[in-house]
Amino acid sequence: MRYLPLTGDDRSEMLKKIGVSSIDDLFKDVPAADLNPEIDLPRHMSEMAVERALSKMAARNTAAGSVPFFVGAGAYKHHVPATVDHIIQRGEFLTAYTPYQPEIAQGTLQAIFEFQTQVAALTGMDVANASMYDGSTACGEAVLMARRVTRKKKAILCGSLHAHYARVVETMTQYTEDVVVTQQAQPANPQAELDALIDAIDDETSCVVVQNPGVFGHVLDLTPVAEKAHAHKALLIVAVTEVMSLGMIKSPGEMGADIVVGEGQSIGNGLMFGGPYLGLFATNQKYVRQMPGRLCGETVDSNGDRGFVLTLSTREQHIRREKATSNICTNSGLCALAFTVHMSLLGEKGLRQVARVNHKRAQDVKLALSAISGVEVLNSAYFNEITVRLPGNAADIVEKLADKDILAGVPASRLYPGAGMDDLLIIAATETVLEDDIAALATGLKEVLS
Amino acid sequence: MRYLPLTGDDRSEMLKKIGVSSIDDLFKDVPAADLNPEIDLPRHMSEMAVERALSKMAARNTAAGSVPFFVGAGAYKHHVPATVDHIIQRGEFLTAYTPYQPEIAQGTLQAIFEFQTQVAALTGMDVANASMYDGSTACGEAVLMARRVTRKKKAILCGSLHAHYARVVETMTQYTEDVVVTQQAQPANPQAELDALIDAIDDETSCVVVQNPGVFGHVLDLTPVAEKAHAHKALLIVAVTEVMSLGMIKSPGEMGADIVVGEGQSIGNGLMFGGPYLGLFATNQKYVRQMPGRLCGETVDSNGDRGFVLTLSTREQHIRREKATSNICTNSGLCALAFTVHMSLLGEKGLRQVARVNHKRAQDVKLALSAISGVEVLNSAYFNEITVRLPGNAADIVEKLADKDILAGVPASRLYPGAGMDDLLIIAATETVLEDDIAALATGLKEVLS
Amino acid sequence: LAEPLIFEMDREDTTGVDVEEVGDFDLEIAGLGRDSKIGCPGLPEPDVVRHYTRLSRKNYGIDMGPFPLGSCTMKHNPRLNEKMARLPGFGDIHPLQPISTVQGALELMETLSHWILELTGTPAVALSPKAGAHGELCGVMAIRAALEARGDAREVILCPESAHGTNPATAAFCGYKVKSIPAKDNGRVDIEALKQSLDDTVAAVMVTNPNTCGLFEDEVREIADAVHAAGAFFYCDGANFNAIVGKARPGDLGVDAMHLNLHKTFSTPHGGGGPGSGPVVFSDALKDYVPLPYVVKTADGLTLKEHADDKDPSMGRLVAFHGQMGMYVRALSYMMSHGSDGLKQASEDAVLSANYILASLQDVMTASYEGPCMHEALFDDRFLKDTGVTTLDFAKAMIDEGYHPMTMYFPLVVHGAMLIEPTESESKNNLDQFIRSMRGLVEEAKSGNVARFSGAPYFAPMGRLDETQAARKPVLKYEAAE
Amino acid sequence: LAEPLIFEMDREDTTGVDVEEVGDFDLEIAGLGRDSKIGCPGLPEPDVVRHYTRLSRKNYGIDMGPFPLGSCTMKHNPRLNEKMARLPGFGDIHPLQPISTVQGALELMETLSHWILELTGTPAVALSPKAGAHGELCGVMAIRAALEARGDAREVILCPESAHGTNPATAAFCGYKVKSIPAKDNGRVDIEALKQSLDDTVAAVMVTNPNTCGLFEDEVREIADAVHAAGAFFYCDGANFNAIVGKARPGDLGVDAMHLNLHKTFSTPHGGGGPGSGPVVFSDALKDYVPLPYVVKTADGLTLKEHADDKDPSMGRLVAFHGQMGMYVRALSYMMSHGSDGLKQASEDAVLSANYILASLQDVMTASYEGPCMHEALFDDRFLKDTGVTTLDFAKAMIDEGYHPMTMYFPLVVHGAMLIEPTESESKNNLDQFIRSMRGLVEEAKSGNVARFSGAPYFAPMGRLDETQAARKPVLKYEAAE
Repeated sequence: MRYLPLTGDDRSEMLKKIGVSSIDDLFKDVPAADLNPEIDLPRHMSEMAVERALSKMAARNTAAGSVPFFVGAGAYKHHVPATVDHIIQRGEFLTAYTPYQPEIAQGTLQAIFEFQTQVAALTGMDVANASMYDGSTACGEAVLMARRVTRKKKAILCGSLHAHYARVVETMTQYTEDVVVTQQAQPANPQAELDALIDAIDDETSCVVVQNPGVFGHVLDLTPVAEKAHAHKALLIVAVTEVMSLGMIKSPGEMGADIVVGEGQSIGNGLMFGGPYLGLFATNQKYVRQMPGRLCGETVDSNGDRGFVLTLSTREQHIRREKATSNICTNSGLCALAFTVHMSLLGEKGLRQVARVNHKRAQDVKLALSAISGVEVLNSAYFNEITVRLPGNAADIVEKLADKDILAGVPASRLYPGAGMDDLLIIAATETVLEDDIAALATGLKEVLS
Repeated sequence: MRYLPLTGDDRSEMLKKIGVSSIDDLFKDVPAADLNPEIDLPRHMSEMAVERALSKMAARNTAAGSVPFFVGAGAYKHHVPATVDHIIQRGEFLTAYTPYQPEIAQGTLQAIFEFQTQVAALTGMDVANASMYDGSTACGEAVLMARRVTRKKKAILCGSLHAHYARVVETMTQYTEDVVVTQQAQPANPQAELDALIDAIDDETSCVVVQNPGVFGHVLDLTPVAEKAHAHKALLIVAVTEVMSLGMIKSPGEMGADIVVGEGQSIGNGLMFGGPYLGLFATNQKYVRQMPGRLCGETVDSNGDRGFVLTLSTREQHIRREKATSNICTNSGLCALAFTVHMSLLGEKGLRQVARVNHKRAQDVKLALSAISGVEVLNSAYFNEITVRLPGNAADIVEKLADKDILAGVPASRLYPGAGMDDLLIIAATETVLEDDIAALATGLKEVLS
Repeated sequence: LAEPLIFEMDREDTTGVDVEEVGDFDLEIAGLGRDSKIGCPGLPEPDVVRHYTRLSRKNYGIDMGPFPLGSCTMKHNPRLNEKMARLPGFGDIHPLQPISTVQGALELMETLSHWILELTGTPAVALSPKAGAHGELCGVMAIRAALEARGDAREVILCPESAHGTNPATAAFCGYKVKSIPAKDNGRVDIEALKQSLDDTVAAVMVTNPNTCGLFEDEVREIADAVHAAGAFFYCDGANFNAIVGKARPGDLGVDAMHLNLHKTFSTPHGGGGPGSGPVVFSDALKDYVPLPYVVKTADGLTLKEHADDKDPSMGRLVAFHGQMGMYVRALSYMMSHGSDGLKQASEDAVLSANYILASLQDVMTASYEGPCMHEALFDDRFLKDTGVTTLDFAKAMIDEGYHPMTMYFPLVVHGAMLIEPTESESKNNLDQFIRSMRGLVEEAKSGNVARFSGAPYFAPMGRLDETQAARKPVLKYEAAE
Repeated sequence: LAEPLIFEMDREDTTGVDVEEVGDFDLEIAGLGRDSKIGCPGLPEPDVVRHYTRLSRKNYGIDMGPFPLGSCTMKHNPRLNEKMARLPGFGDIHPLQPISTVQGALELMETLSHWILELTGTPAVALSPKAGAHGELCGVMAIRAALEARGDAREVILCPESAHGTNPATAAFCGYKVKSIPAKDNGRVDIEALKQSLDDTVAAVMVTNPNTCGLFEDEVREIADAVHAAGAFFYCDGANFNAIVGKARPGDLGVDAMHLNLHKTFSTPHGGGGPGSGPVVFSDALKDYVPLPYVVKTADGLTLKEHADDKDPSMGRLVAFHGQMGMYVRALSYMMSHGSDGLKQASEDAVLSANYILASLQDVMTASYEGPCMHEALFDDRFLKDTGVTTLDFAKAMIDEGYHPMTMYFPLVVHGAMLIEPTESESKNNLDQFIRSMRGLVEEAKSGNVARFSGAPYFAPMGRLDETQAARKPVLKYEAAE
């Protein structure tokens, strides 16, 4: 029992001091029939044995770094500098609590303040919060916030919003007053999809949610959406699932967004089979008191020195209870720290450079696949992800390529089953993709198709 | 150039302040013809590219943890708790210098003081130093120290001293006044070997060096050696290459050793292809001023509080120069810290338990191999390592088993080429060996022999 | 020493990464390039390492000393768990990889589920909620889905006054009104009052057990029976499940849904505010409504059910992917390390330690309720009456003694609450030292040494921070001086 | 706060590890069981983590701030290198595994050798020495072996007075007498005096270049020529090679042997006193005497030559295995990261920064020699004359300014030496702050504020420690009070 410091003698002495004769005297409030149930689980194991058992499970998975890898659609394999993991593993960060005692939590608090500033800058917005669970729940919170701000109920989701995000928004609003309208995706015609969205905006609309780049990889100018939305006193919510794109593509803020939500995993955080990830949430100054989530602000201490504290907590559940802006409590603190450390290494210069490499790799993939007969690339404007139409069932083809140790992307049908997209494959290419990987993908695909 | 903080502008400003016009003005003392040579090496690489290149090399090696593994003979695969690596990677330990400024190095110093105490306790000696490079060089230093203490020159090395240790002692003494006599190894007759050693001790002898357990795995009572040595005013130096054995076998101190040297790798440190490792060096109080290496001692600070400093440095080269007890400067600080943290987790109780598992695994191996026809086990008393005589060339057999992904041990001929030991195999079994591994070894060996 | 913000260390156009050269090429981004300045500094690696190392040293974590924060359960975080979560086979796999390439990941989720079900005595678990509050949301949504399925959504959820703030917030999220249940003098739910509130408008009762006063609801089975008799569901906030793991199973006690906080119960690190992970267990009555996705066994191995079909009553998808895999690995690593015997022992030690503190301090501090308590000991500020020292002051003075303060002003049911949770991770020596420190502080407070408290902390990286100023005119990001 | 020793936290019979059960069985150890108490406490994991975390916080490391320790070269330690050294393919391989199973390890050693040879301009390198002083030993042994091979062992090694202590200690180790070479007023070797000492009793001249005064020996080629003309060898202490990597190659300058300190030059961490790694490069005249083992290319791949055969003049084996593999990986990772361009830039930046400090402080502190200097700036204590402040005091006061002190009282050739080496890892902002702090201290010293110095440090984890008491009656381990 390597984690338990009390010895048998300690326990006896302590029971004596308490004045009871056995440990179960302390559990006397538990119904006697229910106390000390039979638990059919293994007994304690040595560290070595645990390591061995878990390593065996891990070995049954194909690590992204071990194969040519093109899977994206909302989570991206990027190179994270070793420094990042070193910093977040420092016990002072790793084993700290939510910084409710600011005098001994300035490390966490200042890092959050830096995070908020970075996220605001990246998204082109005034203010950002200290993080949410992930991009999808942040998106749901944004829809709820839009209702609080506009006092209207109809939320319109664009067709190219990541299917999982749309489903999460639907789930989160199923027992609220919101009415969510999800538009049809048009992978081959992004402009038509956007036009349909603009047409749908009316005076009842609380918000429109648009993803950029869209789930099929298209990059679009959202300024017209913002204009129409604002004309109808609706908010434009922009979702960014690939935050690395903000190093190349005009920011949502510059396109007129009122709320920006995003998945921050790409910066500082690994793939981790989908979590923990990092929800980004930014908005304009005037809406700050309607924001969900934790906020850190600047103040001074008793000596007049600058310091940081959690603030505006009257929005939050632990003060406001059922009237809170959200029920969120724990967020993604350590993931946000990883983001901040990685972002502090990258800076604007590094981010722009990495973004360029991403875009170049995607161009290389586009070029390589366009040359294969029967394969059609649907994207003209994109960042690091494209969608191709294959002459066959994309899911089957992906499976066959996986047998060749090539992870080729996400079949659109995995996100949109039964939507007539069985021949579409979403392919991401980040800076971790090598020329050899692209060649392997092209060759493998040719083989599978022939 | 991610590690270089100066920018082009910084450099210009600094040159200006210095009052020179170009960087090469600062290198004017370098002969002009030799300045700025053509260097035919690659230019700088991204972190990702370096990681990829090195990982590729690493993948060409067979990691011990990935196969049934029985290789020992001076370096042992043990399970090191994750806590150990976490602690030694803290920047405050990792990036500190030798603790010459004790006011800001108490972390390192107190850990060394704990290390010295642990090593003294484990070896059964009065005092230990702050570590040497490794077991073999510590052994060489012990021989030199014995000459300083006894003012005699003849050092006798027992036949079962690890061949590499014997070679290192010979190298280290080739230009000193020492005369080193290395005895013949008798793998099948350890007692005869020990008797020969005892016989060899005479009045000219400065020291005898005995390894326990010996390189072939035999555990011996060294008390008679100590008695004979002391009768002739010679010192008994005991080398321990498997420090885990001290959790089960009577300590060298208890057997009468005057100096104990050891390889501390087994506790806290990984295999790492042979280094960095950790030389242990312990002796009796009366010889402390003849010890090589760094020592940490207790003292008080200006407030009277207990603290620790490096001490008795008048033995050392940076003070004493050519009259120093050794030329050693840098030692194995971080490896010693790893040892101390692991030892603090183990404690006497854990150490004894792990030692028992080691011994049990070795017994299991002995049993499994004894059952194979033609295989003879040479050991009756041993700790976690045995030597077997095979019906064939051990090196060839090891190679064939390696092809089956079984690393079966060290052929004695690799240590003692041309010594008529071609059929001997040294096999170690630690707590990391599973029943399945032993079965695989036995089955594999049977197949190879048939 | 003050540490500047990275923005104040900014030098134009530097970066702490090296990036592959790709040369010149035409962008295919429809002219939507980001031309304006972003405004994020990039610092060379040495500066970044130092900056965050120095910042970290202004934090207090479990690794530095006792962290007796009641209801938050700051226990030891084994490094083994961190190492396991970083195995490439867990850390470097994508949520949308082909299912055939992630069989080990599904096996891990399945194994974790098995442990959770066995420890809670329930038939189903949803792993995907991202944190405790998210788990509550999942639980209450399942309740509402089940009620709607029988055409009976109801309107009200009952909560004790001592509930965590997330409980009413969650209820509101699901469209329910919240009504309070009063407590008895002994700090437990007043079951008679509860029964009177239970009618056919009540969807569920949410009770934390052990409750936020650190007490076990001894009438839990009666509560469950009454709730069920009224056609409502019994939601248990599992924030304090760590006190009874291996000792009692919520499923046996009549609970319909309960979330677990893997960080509180199974030692995944708090990380300065997350990430958490909040799996929810369900009774038979609710198990059909679990969210997507979930692991399903097939003849070919394990697979993920990711989409609802027509007859699937699932509440839908709660998060983009499959939840907090990184936390699953850590929690399972912890569970396997402890085993059934160790988990039970941990609960016992946590409860023992809390009672030891209660017994050792109740003569000088005012215990709010009679013991035995569970894993945390609740005091209120009656012992500070007329000293001029508040609970806040007392907490800040603990910082000067080398401790993180206990939880203060929560639960709201007692005045100036001080909720102390030692956890099972403290040695008796640590507990004794803590007790001595607390007794010393009490003595100081009673002896009139107000300054020691009102000015505290004196020995922290910063003096007491002005939270009012922060809220009055919020400065939420760095703005360069004009 | 005082941190107890683990021995003072001892509880009988506890441990922080769990071990497989093996049941009862008979030991086969000839009755040589360890029956007596060993006396090492084992603490539960939470206690161990805290103890060493707290201890670490009493240390100062590069990660915390500038560490201008002259001659020690405390530069940034990239975490990438730590990560690479821990790849199982490097960290978890045994030195005596079959050669066929460690081809990648040999490739790494071969690649590292290639980089070293290219950077030093020499034809051979011995990787195995465990640290700089060990490398010196290797180098001088090769010299002696070469001399003996021609029947001419000689007796004397010449060293400048400013040499590191390891130089004379090493010479003595190889049976040589040490004679001093005087220095000129400009801090370099007096070549005329050297020539006069050079006769057929001289085995070698050991010179550090750049030397320990931080100056490049401008007459290095003349020294080499004179040494060679006398039939002796030119050993170069490469401790300061970091100043000239990519700028000049020792092989081109006539050096016969030189060790490298991988930690000083290629950023393997100092670790509070090691491990180091001290590869030695050799000229053609010495390369046959390299120690065993070394990597050899064969048709089947790489192999290790581990044993001498009759005609092999190798000096023999210096260490049990193949040297500091862990350090090789780190150093190569650093070299590849920098590349040829980055390594040269690093040298230039180190020299530039030292000269910037020299230029910025020489008006208030006394520079021992005229610049330009190389990678470190040497001052002496003349500027403290009549202030009552010593070099030691000054150094301790730097601690209160947030710095690790510079090297003091070394080299011995100037009085009260202060040797400042900023390295290439400091930003200009850091350098400017350092200069301001130093100027401030000088001003304080000159203004007569002696107490600020003589009592320093005031803001360190401990006050000034009494080294005399420690040496007078050495307490070298913990002994329980009787």
